[in-house]
Amino acid sequence: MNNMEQQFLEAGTLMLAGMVFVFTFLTLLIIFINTVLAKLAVKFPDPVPSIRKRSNKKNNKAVSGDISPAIVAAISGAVTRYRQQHSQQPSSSQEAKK
Amino acid sequence: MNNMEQQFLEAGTLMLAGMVFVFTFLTLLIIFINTVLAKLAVKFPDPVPSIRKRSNKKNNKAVSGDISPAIVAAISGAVTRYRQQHSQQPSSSQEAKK
Amino acid sequence: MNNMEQQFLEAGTLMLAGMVFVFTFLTLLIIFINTVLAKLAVKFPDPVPSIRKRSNKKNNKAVSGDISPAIVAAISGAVTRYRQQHSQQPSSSQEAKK
Amino acid sequence: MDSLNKLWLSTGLANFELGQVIMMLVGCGLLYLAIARNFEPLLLLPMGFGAILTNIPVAGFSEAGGFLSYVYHGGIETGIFPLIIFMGVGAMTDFGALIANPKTLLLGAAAQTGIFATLFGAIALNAIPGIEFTLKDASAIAIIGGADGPTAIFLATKLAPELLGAIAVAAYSYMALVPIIQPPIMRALTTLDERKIEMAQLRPVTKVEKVIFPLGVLLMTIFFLPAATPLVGMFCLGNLMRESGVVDRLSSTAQNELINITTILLGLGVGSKLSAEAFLNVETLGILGLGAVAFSIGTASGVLMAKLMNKFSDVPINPLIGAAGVSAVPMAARVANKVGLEANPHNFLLMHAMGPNVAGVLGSAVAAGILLALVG
Amino acid sequence: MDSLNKLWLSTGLANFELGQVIMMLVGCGLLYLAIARNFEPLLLLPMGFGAILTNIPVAGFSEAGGFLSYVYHGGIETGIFPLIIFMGVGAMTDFGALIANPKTLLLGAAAQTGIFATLFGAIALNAIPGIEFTLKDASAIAIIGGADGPTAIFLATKLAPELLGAIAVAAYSYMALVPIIQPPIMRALTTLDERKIEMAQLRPVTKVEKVIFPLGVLLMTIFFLPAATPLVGMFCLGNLMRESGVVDRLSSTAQNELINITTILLGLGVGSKLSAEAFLNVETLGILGLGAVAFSIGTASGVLMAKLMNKFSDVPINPLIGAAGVSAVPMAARVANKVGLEANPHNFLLMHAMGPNVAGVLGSAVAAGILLALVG
Amino acid sequence: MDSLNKLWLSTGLANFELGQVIMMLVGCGLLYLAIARNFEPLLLLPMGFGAILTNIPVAGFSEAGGFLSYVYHGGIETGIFPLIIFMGVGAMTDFGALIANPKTLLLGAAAQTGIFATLFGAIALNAIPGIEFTLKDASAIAIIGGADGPTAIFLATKLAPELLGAIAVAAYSYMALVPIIQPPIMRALTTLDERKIEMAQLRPVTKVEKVIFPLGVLLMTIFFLPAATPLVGMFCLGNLMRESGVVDRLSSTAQNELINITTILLGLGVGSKLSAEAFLNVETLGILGLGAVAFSIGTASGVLMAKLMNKFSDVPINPLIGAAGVSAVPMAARVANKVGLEANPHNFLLMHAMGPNVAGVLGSAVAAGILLALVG
Ligand code: NA
Ligand code: NA
Ligand code: NA
Repeated sequence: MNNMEQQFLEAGTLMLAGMVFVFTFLTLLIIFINTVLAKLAVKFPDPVPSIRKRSNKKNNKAVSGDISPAIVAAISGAVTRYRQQHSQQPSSSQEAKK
Repeated sequence: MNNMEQQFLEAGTLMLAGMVFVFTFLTLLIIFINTVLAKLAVKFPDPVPSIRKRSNKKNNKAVSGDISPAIVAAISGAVTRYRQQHSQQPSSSQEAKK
Repeated sequence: MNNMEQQFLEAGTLMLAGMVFVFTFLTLLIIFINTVLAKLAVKFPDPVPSIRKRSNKKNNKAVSGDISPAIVAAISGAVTRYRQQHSQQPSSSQEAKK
Repeated sequence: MDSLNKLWLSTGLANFELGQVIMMLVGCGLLYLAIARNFEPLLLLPMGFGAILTNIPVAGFSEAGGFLSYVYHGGIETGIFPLIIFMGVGAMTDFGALIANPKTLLLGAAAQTGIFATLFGAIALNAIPGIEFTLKDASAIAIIGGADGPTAIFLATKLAPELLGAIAVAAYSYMALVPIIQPPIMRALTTLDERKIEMAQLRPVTKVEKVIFPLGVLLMTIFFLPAATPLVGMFCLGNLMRESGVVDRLSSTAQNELINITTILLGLGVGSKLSAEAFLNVETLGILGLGAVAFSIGTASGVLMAKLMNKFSDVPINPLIGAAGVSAVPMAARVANKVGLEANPHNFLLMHAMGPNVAGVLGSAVAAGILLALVG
Repeated sequence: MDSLNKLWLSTGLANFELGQVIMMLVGCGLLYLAIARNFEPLLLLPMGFGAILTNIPVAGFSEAGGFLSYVYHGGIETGIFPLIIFMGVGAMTDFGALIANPKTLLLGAAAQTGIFATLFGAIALNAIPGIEFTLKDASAIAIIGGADGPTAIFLATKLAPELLGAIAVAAYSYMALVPIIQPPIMRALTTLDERKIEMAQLRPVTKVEKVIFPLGVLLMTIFFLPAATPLVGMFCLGNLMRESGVVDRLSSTAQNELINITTILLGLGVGSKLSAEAFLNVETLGILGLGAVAFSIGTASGVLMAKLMNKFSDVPINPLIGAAGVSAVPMAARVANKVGLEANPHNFLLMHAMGPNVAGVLGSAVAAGILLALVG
Repeated sequence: MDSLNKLWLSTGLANFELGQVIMMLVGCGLLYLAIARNFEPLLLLPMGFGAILTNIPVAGFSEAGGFLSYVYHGGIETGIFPLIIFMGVGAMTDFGALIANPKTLLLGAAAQTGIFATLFGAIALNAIPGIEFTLKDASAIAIIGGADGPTAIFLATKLAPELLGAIAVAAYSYMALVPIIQPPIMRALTTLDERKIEMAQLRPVTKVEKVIFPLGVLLMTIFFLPAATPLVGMFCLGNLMRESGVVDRLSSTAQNELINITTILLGLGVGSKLSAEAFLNVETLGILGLGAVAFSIGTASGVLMAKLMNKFSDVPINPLIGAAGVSAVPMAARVANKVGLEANPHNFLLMHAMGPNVAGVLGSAVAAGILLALVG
C-alpha cells in the first residue's frame, strides 16, 4: 500500500497544481481580453457598412444582369398581389434546397 | 510438361472451388435478403411522407419559392416583352462569373 | 580569391548557358505553336454551336423552360424580398442547416 | 480436397476466437448508437466499423501491412489526425460569445475539475484487484472529463496508447450522453429562480478582437505551457484562418473536406485499437465508470462556479451555462439552453452558453498540456 | 564547353532508350483513348500521363526519391488507394435494385465465370514460349474478368506487382470497350423475343433494409471469406456511410474529394508501372488477349444464366440484364438498357440491370478474396 | 514543490532563447503582412504560423516525432507538396492568351534574366565576410527571380534545404510586393506613347490547341531538359486535366480541395524551417537583397525585350506587358493592366499580359531545370 499512498500523493499534487494552473491561465486570458482586446476594439472598430451600398450589392448579385431594380420592384409587386390571392401553402423552399 | 499438367490441375481445382464458392456465397446473400431484410422491411417500414408536401417541394426546387408555374409563365411573358423593348447589351454576366 | 574567380567563371557560364537555353526552348515553343497548333486549329476547329440551341440549353438548365436565368434571378430576388418582409417567423432554417 | 481444406481453413468460422466475436458485437453496438440513436455518429460510425474490421480473423487489418495498421501508425500514433481535426474545429469555432463575456472563462476552468478529480479516482481504483493504473494511465483516463474527443485521443496516444480504444469509446459515448447526464445534475444544483435568470444581450465583438484572440491564446500557451501548444496551436491556426478573412478557401477546406477525410480515418484508426485483449478487461469497466463520474463532476463544478460568481458580481449569470463548461461543443450549450427554456420560455441561453462551451475546449487543452508536462 | 557538354548529356535526346520511347507512345495512346474517345478517362488520363512521366530518362520519377515512387510505394503497394476508392464507390452505390430483386445476384455470380475461365486460359498460355505465368500471375490476370478496376489493382498488387501495369491497362481498356464487346455477344445468345421481355416494376426498398444490407454482406464475408474483407469491408463502410444518413458530410467527401484525390494519385502510380521491361513483352499481349476472352465469357455466362433462370422461374427475366453481371458499373447496365430498347422501344431495363451490375462488384470482390485465400 | 518546479521548468518562460523570440516576431511579421496587408496570405499565413510553432521551446514541433517534422520530411523534403501545388496551378492556368500570341513567350524568356543575374550576384556576395554561398546555394537563391513560389521551394529543397526558409520568405514577400516594385521600373523604361499602345484583340483559340499545348510543352521538356519534368510535368498534367474536359471532377479537386490542403501543410512545413540558426544571419539579408534585385532585373528585362521586339515586328506590343514575364501570376498581369490604364483609359492589357505571365511560369520552371541539371 505504500506505493498506492505515494500515487495518491502524486495525484493530489497533480490535481492541485493542475487546477491552480488552469484557473490562473484562464484568468490571465480574461485579463488579456479585458485589457488588450478591449483597447483594440476601441481603436479598430469594425467599419460601419453603408446600408444602401450593401443592399444594392445584393440586388446586383441576385439579378445578375441588366434588369433594373425598378423592374424587380414591379414584378415583386405583381407577385405579391398574386400570392396574397392564391397561395396558402407554407413556404418549405428552404428545406427543399437542402 | 509435367509441371504444366499440375498447374492445369491446380487451376481446374481453383476454378471449381471458386465458382462453387461464389455461387454459394451469393445464394446465401439471396436468402439473407429474402429472410432477414424482408422481415425488417415489414417491421420497420419507411415513414410515409404526405404526398401533398412532396409535390410542393418539387415545385419549390424548380422556381425557388411557392409560385406556381402559371405565375412564372405570366411574369416571364411580361419580362420578356420588357426586355425586348429595353435591353440591348448582350448578357455577359455568365462569362464574368467564370 | 582564386576560388571566387572560379565561381564567377562557373556562374558566368551558367548564366550564359541558361539564358541561351531558356530562349531556345521558348523559341521552339513559339515554332510549335505557330506550326503544329496552328495546323490543328485549322484542321479541328471548335464545333460552331448554333446560337439558338445554346441559349435554349442554358435556359433549360436553369428553369427547365424557356425563361432566361436573368429573369429567374430577378423573380427570385423579388420573391425573396417579399418573403423577408412578410413572413414573421424567424428564419431558423439557416441554423438548421448547420 | 487439399484446396477445399485450405478454403475452409481460410474462413472466419474456422478461425474465430471468442474475444473477436465479442469485440465485433461491441463494434455493432457503436454502430447502433451512431445510426439508430444518432450518438456522435461522425466518429462512432467509423470507430465501430473499425472495431469490426480489426477483429476479423485472418484478414489482418491491424497487422503489419494491413490497412488499419497504416492508418493507426501513420495518423494516430504520430498525432497528425487529432491535430488536423483540432485545426478544423478551430476553424469552425466562433469565440465571439467568449470575448463578449470573458468571465465565462472561469466556468470553463471550473469544469476541468472533472478531469483532475477523475485522475484521483483512477488511482483509487487501483485498490480493485485486476486494475493497475499507472499515473500515465490515470492521466489519459482523466482527460475523458474534458469532453473533447481529439484532445482525449491525442493525450491517450501519448500517455497510454494501450487504453486508447476504451478511452475514445468512453469519451465519445459520454459526449453523446450529455443531454441525459447533465440535466438532472443541473436541476439538482439550482433553484427555479436561478434557472429563470435572463442574461443581458452580448456586446458586439469586432473583427480585430477576433483575429487577435487566437494569437493571444497561443502566446500565453507558449509562455506558460508549451506542452499544450500542439493542441492549442493547431486550434488557434484554424481559428486564425477563419477570422482573418484572407484565406477563406483554406478555412473552408479545413472545416469541410480535410476534417471529413481525417475524421473517417481517425475513427477507423481508433476503432482498430478495440481489440479483445485491450478492451475486454476490468480496466475498461473502470474507465467507463470514471468517465461518467468525470462528466458529472465537471458539470456540477461549472454550475457551482456560476453560482459562486453570482455572489461576487452585479451582472447576474444563469448558473445553467456553467454546465456548458465541460465543452462537448455544441451539445452542452444546447442542453443549457433547453433546461433554461423549461424554467422560463423567454430565456434564450444558447449564445451565452457558447462562451463557457468554447472556454471548456481551451480549458481541457490546457489541462492536457499540464498532464503532458508533468506526467508525460 | 564542359557546361555545354553537361547540358547536352542531361537532355532527353542524349539518353533515350527505344523502350522508353515506345512506352511514352503507349502513354499517349492511353491519353488519346481517354480524351478523344472518352474511354474511362478518370483513370486512363492520369495513368497514361504516369506512363509518360515514368519513362522520361534522367528525371527518375520512379526511382528512389522520385515523385511517382512515393505515390506507388505509399499508396498502391500498401493497398491504401484501391481501398479508399472502393470505399468511395461503396458510398456511390445504391443497392436498392439488388435488394428489390435479389435473384439478380445469381447473374452477378454467373458472370464471374469470366474470371475463373481466364485463370485456366492464363495457365494454358504457358504453352507459348516466352510466357511463363505462375498461378499467382494467372490469378492476377484472371481478375480482369471481374471488370472492376480497384479490385484488379488491389489483387495484382498483392499477387503479381510486376504485371500491375498491363493488368490495369487491360482492365480499364476493356471496361471502356464494354459497349463494343458486349452487344454482339448479347444478341447472338438471345432471341428477339427474349430481348423484348419487359420486367415488372421493382418494389420499393426501405431505408432499414439498405442500412442492414452492407452489414449483412460484411458479416457473411467475415464468416466465409475473411480474405475478401479488405475490399468488401471498405466497400460496405462506404455504403453504410451513404445509407445510414447520419454522416452525410463524410459520405459526400468519400464520394467526391477523397475519391478524386485518390484517383489522380492511383492513376499516376499505376501508370508508373508501365515501364518498358514490364510492359513490352509477349506476356502483355497474352494479358490483353485473356482480358478480351474474360469479358466475353463473363458476358455470355451472365446472359445464359438469365436464360436458365427463366426456365425455373415464373417471373420472367430479360436475359440482357445478365450481361450487366460483369460489373463495369454503370456502363454494362446502360448497354443492357440500350440493347433492350433496340428490340422493344418501351423496354427500360436500366434499373433492372443495376441489380446484376452491383452484384457483379460483390461477386468479383468475393472472387478476388478466394484467389487471395488460395493462391496468395 | 518538486511538481511546481517541474511545472516551472516546463514553461516557455524558463526555456526561451533569444533567437526563438526573434523568430517568433518574424513569424508575427509574416502574419501581419498576410492578414493586415493581404500579402500572399494563402502561403504567408500558414508560413508565419509555422515559424511561430517551430520556435516554441519544449514543444518540439520540428524535432523527431513533432507534427511539423512529419509535414516537412513527408511533404516538402520529398518534393510532393510543391509538385501537387504545381499540378493545381496548372489546372487553374488558361494558356489561351499565350497560344493566341505566342511571341509573348519571348517576354517570359527575357524576364528570366532576373534569375541568372541573381546567380551572379549571389556569388559576388561571397566577397562579404560571413557570406559563403556555394554554387548550389546561389542557384537556389537565384530562383527567387522566377517569382514562382512552388518552383522556388522545390529547387531550394533540392539544392540548399538549409536556406529554404529565407528563400521562401523572400520569394513570397516579393511576389506580394510586385505592385510596388514593378510600376516605377516600368514607367522609367517606357515613354508615355509606348504605354499608350493598344493591342489587337486576341484570336480565339480552339479546344484542340489547348489540349495539345501542355502535351507539346511536356514533350519538348522531355527532349531538351528532363530535369525540369517534375515541375513542368505536373503542371502540364494539371493543365491537361483542365483542358481535356473529360475529367472535370479531378480538375476541380486539383484546383480546390487538394491544393488547399497542400497549401496549408506546405506553408506550415516551410515555416518550420524558419529557425533562428537558419534565418538569423547575414546570409538572409543577402538573400532578401538579391531577391529585390532579381525582381527588378526581371521586370526591366521583360520591358526592354518588348521594346526590342517592337523594332522588328509590325504588330505593336505594349512594352508594359513585358513586365508580366516575371510570372507572379496573376498579380504582375494586373499591374501591367493598371499601369496601362493610367496612360490610356481605354487600354485594357490584362488578357495580353496573361501571355507573358504564364510564359514566365514555364520560363522559370525551365530555368529551375537547367540549374538542377548543371548544378544539382
Ligand atoms: Na473541455
Ligand atoms: Na465484377
Ligand atoms: Na517566372
